[in-house]
Amino acid sequence: MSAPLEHLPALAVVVPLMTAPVIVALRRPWAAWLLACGVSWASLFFSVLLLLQVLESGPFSYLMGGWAAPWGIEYRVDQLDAFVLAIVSAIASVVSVYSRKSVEAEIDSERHYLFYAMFVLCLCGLLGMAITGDAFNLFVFLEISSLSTYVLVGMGRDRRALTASLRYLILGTVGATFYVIGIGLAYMMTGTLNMADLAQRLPAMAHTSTVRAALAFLVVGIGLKMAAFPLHAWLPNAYTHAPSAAAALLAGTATKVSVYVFLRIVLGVFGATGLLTALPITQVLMVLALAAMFVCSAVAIWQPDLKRALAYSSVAQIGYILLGIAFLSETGLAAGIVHLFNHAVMKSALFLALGAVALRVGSTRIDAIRGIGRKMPLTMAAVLVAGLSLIGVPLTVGFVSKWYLVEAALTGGMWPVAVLILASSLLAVAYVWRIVEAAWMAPPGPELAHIREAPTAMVLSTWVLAGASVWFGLDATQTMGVARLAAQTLLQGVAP
Amino acid sequence: MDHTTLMFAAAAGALLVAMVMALVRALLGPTVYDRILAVNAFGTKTLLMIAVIGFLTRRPEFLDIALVYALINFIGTVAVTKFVRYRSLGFPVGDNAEGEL
Amino acid sequence: MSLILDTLSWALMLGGAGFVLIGTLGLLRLPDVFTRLHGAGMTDTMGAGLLVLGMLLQAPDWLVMVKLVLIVVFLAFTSPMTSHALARAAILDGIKPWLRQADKGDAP
Amino acid sequence: MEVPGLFNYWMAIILMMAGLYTVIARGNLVKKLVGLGVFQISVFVLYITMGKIKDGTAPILPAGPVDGVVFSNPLPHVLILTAIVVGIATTALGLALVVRIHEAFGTIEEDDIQDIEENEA
Amino acid sequence: MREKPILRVGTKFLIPFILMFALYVQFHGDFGPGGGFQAGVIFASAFILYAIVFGIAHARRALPAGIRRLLLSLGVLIYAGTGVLALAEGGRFLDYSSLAAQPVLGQHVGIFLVEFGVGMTVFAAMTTIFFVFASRDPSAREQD
Amino acid sequence: MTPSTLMLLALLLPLLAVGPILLAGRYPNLREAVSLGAGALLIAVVLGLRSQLADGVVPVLNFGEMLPGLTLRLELEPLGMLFALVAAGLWPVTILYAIGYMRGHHEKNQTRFYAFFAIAIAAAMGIALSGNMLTLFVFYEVLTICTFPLVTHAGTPEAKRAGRTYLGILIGTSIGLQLLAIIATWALAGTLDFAPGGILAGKVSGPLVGVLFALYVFGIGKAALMPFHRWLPAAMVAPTPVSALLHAVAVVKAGVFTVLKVTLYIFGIDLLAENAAADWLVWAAGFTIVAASVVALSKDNLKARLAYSTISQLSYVLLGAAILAPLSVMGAAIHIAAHALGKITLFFAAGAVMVASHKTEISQMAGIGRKMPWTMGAFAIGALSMIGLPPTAGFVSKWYVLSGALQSQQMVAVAVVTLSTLLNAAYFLPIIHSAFFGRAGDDHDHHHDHGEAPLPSVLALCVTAAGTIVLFVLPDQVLALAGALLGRNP
Amino acid sequence: MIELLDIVILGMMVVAALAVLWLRDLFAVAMLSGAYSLMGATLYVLLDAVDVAFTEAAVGAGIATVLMLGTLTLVPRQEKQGKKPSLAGLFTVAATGSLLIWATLDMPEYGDPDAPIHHHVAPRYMKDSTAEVGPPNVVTSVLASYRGYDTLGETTVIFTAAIGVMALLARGRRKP
Amino acid sequence: MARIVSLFILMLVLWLVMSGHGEPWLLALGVASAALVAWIARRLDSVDHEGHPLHLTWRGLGYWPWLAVEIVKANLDVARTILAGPGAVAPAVFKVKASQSDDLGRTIYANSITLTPGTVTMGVDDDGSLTIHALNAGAREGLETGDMDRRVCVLMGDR
Repeated sequence: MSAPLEHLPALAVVVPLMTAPVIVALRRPWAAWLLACGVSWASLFFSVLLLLQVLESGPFSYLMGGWAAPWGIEYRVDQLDAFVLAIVSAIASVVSVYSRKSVEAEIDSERHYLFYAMFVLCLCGLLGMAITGDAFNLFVFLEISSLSTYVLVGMGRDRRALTASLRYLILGTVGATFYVIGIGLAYMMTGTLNMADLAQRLPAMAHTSTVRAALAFLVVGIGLKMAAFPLHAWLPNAYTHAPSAAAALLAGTATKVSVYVFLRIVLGVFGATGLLTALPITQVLMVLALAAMFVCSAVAIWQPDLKRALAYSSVAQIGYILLGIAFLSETGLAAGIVHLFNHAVMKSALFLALGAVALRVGSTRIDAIRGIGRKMPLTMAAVLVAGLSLIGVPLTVGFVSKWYLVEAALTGGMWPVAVLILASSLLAVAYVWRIVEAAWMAPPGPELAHIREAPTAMVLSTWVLAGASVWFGLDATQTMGVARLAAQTLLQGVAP
Repeated sequence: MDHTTLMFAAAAGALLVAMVMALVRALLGPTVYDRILAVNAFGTKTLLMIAVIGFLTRRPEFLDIALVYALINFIGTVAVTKFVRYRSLGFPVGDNAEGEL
Repeated sequence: MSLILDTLSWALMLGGAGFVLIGTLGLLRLPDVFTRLHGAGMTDTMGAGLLVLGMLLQAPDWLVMVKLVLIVVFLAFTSPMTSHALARAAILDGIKPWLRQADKGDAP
Repeated sequence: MEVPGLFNYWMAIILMMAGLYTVIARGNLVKKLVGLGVFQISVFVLYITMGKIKDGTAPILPAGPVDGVVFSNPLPHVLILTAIVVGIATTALGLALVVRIHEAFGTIEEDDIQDIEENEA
Repeated sequence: MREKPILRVGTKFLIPFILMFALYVQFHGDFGPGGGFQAGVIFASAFILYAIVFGIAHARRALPAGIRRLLLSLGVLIYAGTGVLALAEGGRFLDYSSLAAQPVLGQHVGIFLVEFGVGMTVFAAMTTIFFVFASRDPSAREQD
Repeated sequence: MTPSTLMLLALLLPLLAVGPILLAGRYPNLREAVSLGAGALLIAVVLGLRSQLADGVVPVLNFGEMLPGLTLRLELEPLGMLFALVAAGLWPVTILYAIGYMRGHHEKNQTRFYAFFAIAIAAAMGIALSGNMLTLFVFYEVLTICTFPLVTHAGTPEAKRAGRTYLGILIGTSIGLQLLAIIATWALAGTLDFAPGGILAGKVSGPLVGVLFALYVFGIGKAALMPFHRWLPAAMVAPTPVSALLHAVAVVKAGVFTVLKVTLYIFGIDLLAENAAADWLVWAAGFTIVAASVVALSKDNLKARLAYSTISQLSYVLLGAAILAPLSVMGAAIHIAAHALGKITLFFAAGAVMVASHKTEISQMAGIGRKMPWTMGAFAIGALSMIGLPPTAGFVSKWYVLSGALQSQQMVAVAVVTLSTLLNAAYFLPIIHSAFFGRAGDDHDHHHDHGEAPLPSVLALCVTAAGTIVLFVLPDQVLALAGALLGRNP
Repeated sequence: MIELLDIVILGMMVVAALAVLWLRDLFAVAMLSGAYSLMGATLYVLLDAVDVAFTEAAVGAGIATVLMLGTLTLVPRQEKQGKKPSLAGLFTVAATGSLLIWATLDMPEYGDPDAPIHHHVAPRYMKDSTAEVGPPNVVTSVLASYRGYDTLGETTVIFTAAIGVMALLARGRRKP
Repeated sequence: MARIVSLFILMLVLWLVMSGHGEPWLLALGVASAALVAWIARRLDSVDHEGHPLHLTWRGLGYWPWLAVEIVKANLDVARTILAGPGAVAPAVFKVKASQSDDLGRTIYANSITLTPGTVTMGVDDDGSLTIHALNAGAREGLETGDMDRRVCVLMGDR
């Protein structure tokens, strides 16, 4: 390992962290945008380097401040971390390019620099969460990302953005506090906050009610942050009313990183305690995941606002990921992890496309976009592609996830679950096809007469993601390979 | 317990009783000024309590905390008066031409 | 020497505690916010003063002494400001001071 | 005078629940945020209680010899310092949002806002 | 201004003490309780007091938004910059030991710098938050 | 050219044609010339492949891994060859027909029509040539989606409704049932590559085989086994060339082709026979044959009647597969070709009548044979093939199916075939009779006199009608391929 | 004595928390939450967490109350009447509470010197921090050096909050 | 200028007595801090005769002890009143003349009044008189003698 590369883990997080104050100090909108773009791409670069490094030489750790692990804060990078880092920074990079026009249209120019600072901070928080190996440090970065997310949501044009943001703030804070309680209880019984150390020391305490309650609090707390089914109340409004660029970033990354936290804490730290199987956690998780898949997909069908429909779809898709985790098998986990990536790509593409529609049409309601396919063919074609992926049509990433989920269900001997997984995709057909029909199958109304195709940068970034959802659907060996490795690494620590 | 400890303990006990009484006043009201006054008095007692605890635990260097209260506990009360008079903490808001952004 | 100091600080502490208690009792018993201000003022001045004096005698080094003195000084400056601000706010808000029936005539 | 072994924890739990209930059940947004603050502070109490050692003293090393002196655990303190900052940051942001909501909707009662939003949708 | 000499005089008198006490807390965090965060809050509360008593317009003239923004950013940059400096000197991120010849001296320098950064940011953040709230016109309804 | 390059070419040629078709959108003649040219080239390529296969070469083409351990893969085998021949051979004919039809009918968005048509053919070629179940499934779904714009071509609310039914059933069954079966196969067998004798043999037994088989058969919605047949009549709102090629050839044949592939290469006849896993299918297919025929009898709309006839005829293939006798499987394979030629002729004729006389209902068509002798003559030939009478191809396939059924003592199948022949006769012969010998009814709403349909259309339907007879007279090629399917030398 | 103080202060905190829940005058709520913070600070001193107490003191006395008042200048002071007790809320609270109570049953008792947290990680801070880092205040050593990265995050959080409040609430330059 | 220097020195002294550390590093910090505070205080316009009453230093030495004694007396008085129960309370609101020549003087007078329990200054009127709330007659009488008014005037150098 050469010298500069050694510091990659720190740089990946600290570079965005240091960019935010620079943006605030400079204040010029274009400089802010340029910096936000630059830093997103830089962290993408760092993340990809990290991923390559991990794939090549296995997990490694970076000691902040040079203090040895349980005393200082450790950055521990394994395949899962690096994969999530790459997902987050990739989505952020694309969205940052996209954001310029959309932010110009949705936010007054004096606040641009604040938007980009928030954008960068959100990225920083998410990256920090994904890479850290310390349970409390995770909380700190969770809050950085959460606070910036609240602001990003609250900057939406509609006044409902404010209530959405506040609701998110309250539920998010309750979730984070639950997380802190859980970590506190675990800390109480072990005396350490380092995840690896915790994982080692928890099994001896697994019989205590304290550790069991800690697990329960962590599950509920993280569940709130990742909008797991009955705890998703904040998500639909937040995604609907946030500025388009923010919605795309959040849809692609925020809940994903929370899912990562779930994996890291519940499987990584508590895996060895055997509590996952001793308590009915996986069963409950499975039921809730299935409920999410059906209820929220069904709700999505009836939404008049497309952003909202997609937001509900996101909750449903989180259900898929959780289902994969609930199988607690290598294939299931790998399916869940690969769906992290896949869903990030396709859902961000959809939100980007809808952002372009919002820019040109001024609304994302289904009755406002009839016939828009003729007017914005490229954008709506991206919607079609990403929508097909959401359904799980072959040659798209959605298919890959579904494939492995079903395989995991079948190898786990759960035929009915497999059937349900596939049945729920039919609901996706319904809500996706509604959009496709409205966009393509109707002649454009007179009010759309002057609508043009979205600006090139927006179309391009949308298509980068839409294209990615095909590319990685055509060849899922890379993503699936990493996901499988990550799943194996995770499962090593999980007691049978 | 030697007698100096006992002495501080006695003082702490008295302060504790006083704190409870102040809290009762804060709860009873009836006007909002009674509450403010009670909370302010509560602050003074807290300050003293912290100082006494410092002596009680033989770590009197914690007086810094008491000092903080002595210096800034009244800011809240001052803010209240401003609040009541003008329904605003910033009055006069003045020319806002420069902006905060 | 130590005995004298200790006795003295005992007395001071008890006195301070007494004034604090009485002042707070006033806070509880007196009829309206203006009269209660006087009770609270007792705690800030006499109560705090005597308690601090008592502690001063027990202080292990001069650093602690200085800080104790500073506490009293700052209290002496902030306490009247607080009381005044509060009384003023209450008056401006239209709260009528409680007056004994017979003394009503004196009210401005 | 002995504190029953778990008394502090139980009180902290009662505090937490009072805060949590305020967050869930009260419709006033400012009240909710205050409740959130109460909830968080009680979690801090939980942490700080953990760090206490009986007959211990604050983890500030005195100049003299330290043999035989028991110091309480500094780590929970450090964690809670961070958490307090996070708490005040969240509160500030929440209050800013409440102010904007009041300006936009003319009310800060959750059910009124809900009515307005439903009429809009 | 004529209206309340008591608050005015008292405030003018107390502000230097509050400021000085804040700085004392800032630089004595090593020895007793306190540190950058507490100092920043206390330092900010002096300005908040000033704003409450003399009106927000005065306070904003004394502490313009530009300066606050700069301090806000600078604090974070100082903190993170210390970490990067350590990195440049051959240590890990935030490894202060590499900042000076002897590790303990390096730690000392490092802690001083980061606490300074924290104080600066917290001060600027607290004043900014308060000023923004106080600058809001209570009679305003949504216009922007 | 190497065999695998040829295979790739077969897949890519229609796709490559899409670009020029779109570019030439403003010049209809050029556009259709491109389509025709691509069709002709495709036939050449497929024939080239046929000769390779005849030489004993088995071309294989790996596209690389899609999922770890699962490649996208093309591999040529006799059944696929047969399907490819049918699809490729009928494409240019259909385009020829469409030139007349679309222009005569003044359809809109013709460029889009030709473009998606080409993609659909590419998908059909992909299905024909796919070397494993995953690849097949991929092309199967592509076919579904790219035919959707063709079905809803008219853009009317009715067309949209039909489109929803079409998509809903096809995507629903394929994702809900077929994909499940495929993944289960993958989980059980560890591979999805088609292999003679099946890949599940030895991996699974008992009732699970039946369940899996049912998942496949019902999951392949394109085979239109009842109750998943509704999409087919619904899709009749499409322009007739679409109905003709796609819903007589490419799409529905892709369905039954897939069932045959699954039967032969995933399960293997032996496995199914051992576990009695296909017995239910005899009943289900038999029911579909009879029920669809009865429904067809009640339909007055010609295209609807043809659609139900298609449903019924498709189940012959399923029946042939379900009997599990080598002869009947051969019959099933032949029926793919035979029915394709016959049914496309019928659809062409129905479309021609529509273009020329604007008549869609059978009851209006009395005496039309006298005005359009070529068209209705071809229609008669197609109908005979449906009934299974010589000298048409339908006879050959039915013969094999029936002999297979007799051989394996499947009396139900025998009864069904016999009954359906009668029913087929009952709903086709009256049309022919009234067309040629019936008296034209009140013609007040058609005061203009009409003659034959546009020349290209007539030409096309004559070609297919001729093909039906040729296949009866010279069945060697088809028999050879069908025989190869069962390991007999071609 | 410390224990008695502890009990009474916790008791007062519960009273204050319930009063916050009960009272409808937001002004009174703000004042009470100020008192709550004061009690918290005292409790922290009792539990040897002086740095935490210091922070709570500075925040509670200097910022939180003022901020709350700043908000109340801009929103109505009274909570609306007639909110029925929330069954869902009660259920959630009861469930969470009983889970926590259950969790306490296996905890090390208050002040127990044998609790795991006093024997892992923390001892090194007490033992070696003077030699390794320097400051006699171990909390500062841990805060700024051992876990300095947390504190960087904390600073970023406050930075985020400040510019977040600006983004949401600040007015721009007045257009001439 | 003199006020700034004196404020600087005062701050430095404050630092020294609070700090108790004599290391050069901390001393340097102390100097820097004191300078910073002096500069900020100047920027906030609080280093004037009101905010930093340098000129009162010497005379103040005489005033404070007297005030302390007054406070003790007043405290005892109020304590008696409170212990005697509500019956002993006879509040009154009245005005007293503040004869000081400037705001600083009036402020000192007003604060002295407030600081002695039993009397609270409720307002400073434009005409230079103070509105006082007294707990009972004794407190009122004590104030109306004008003793305190006089002493503050002396402190201010007005008389």
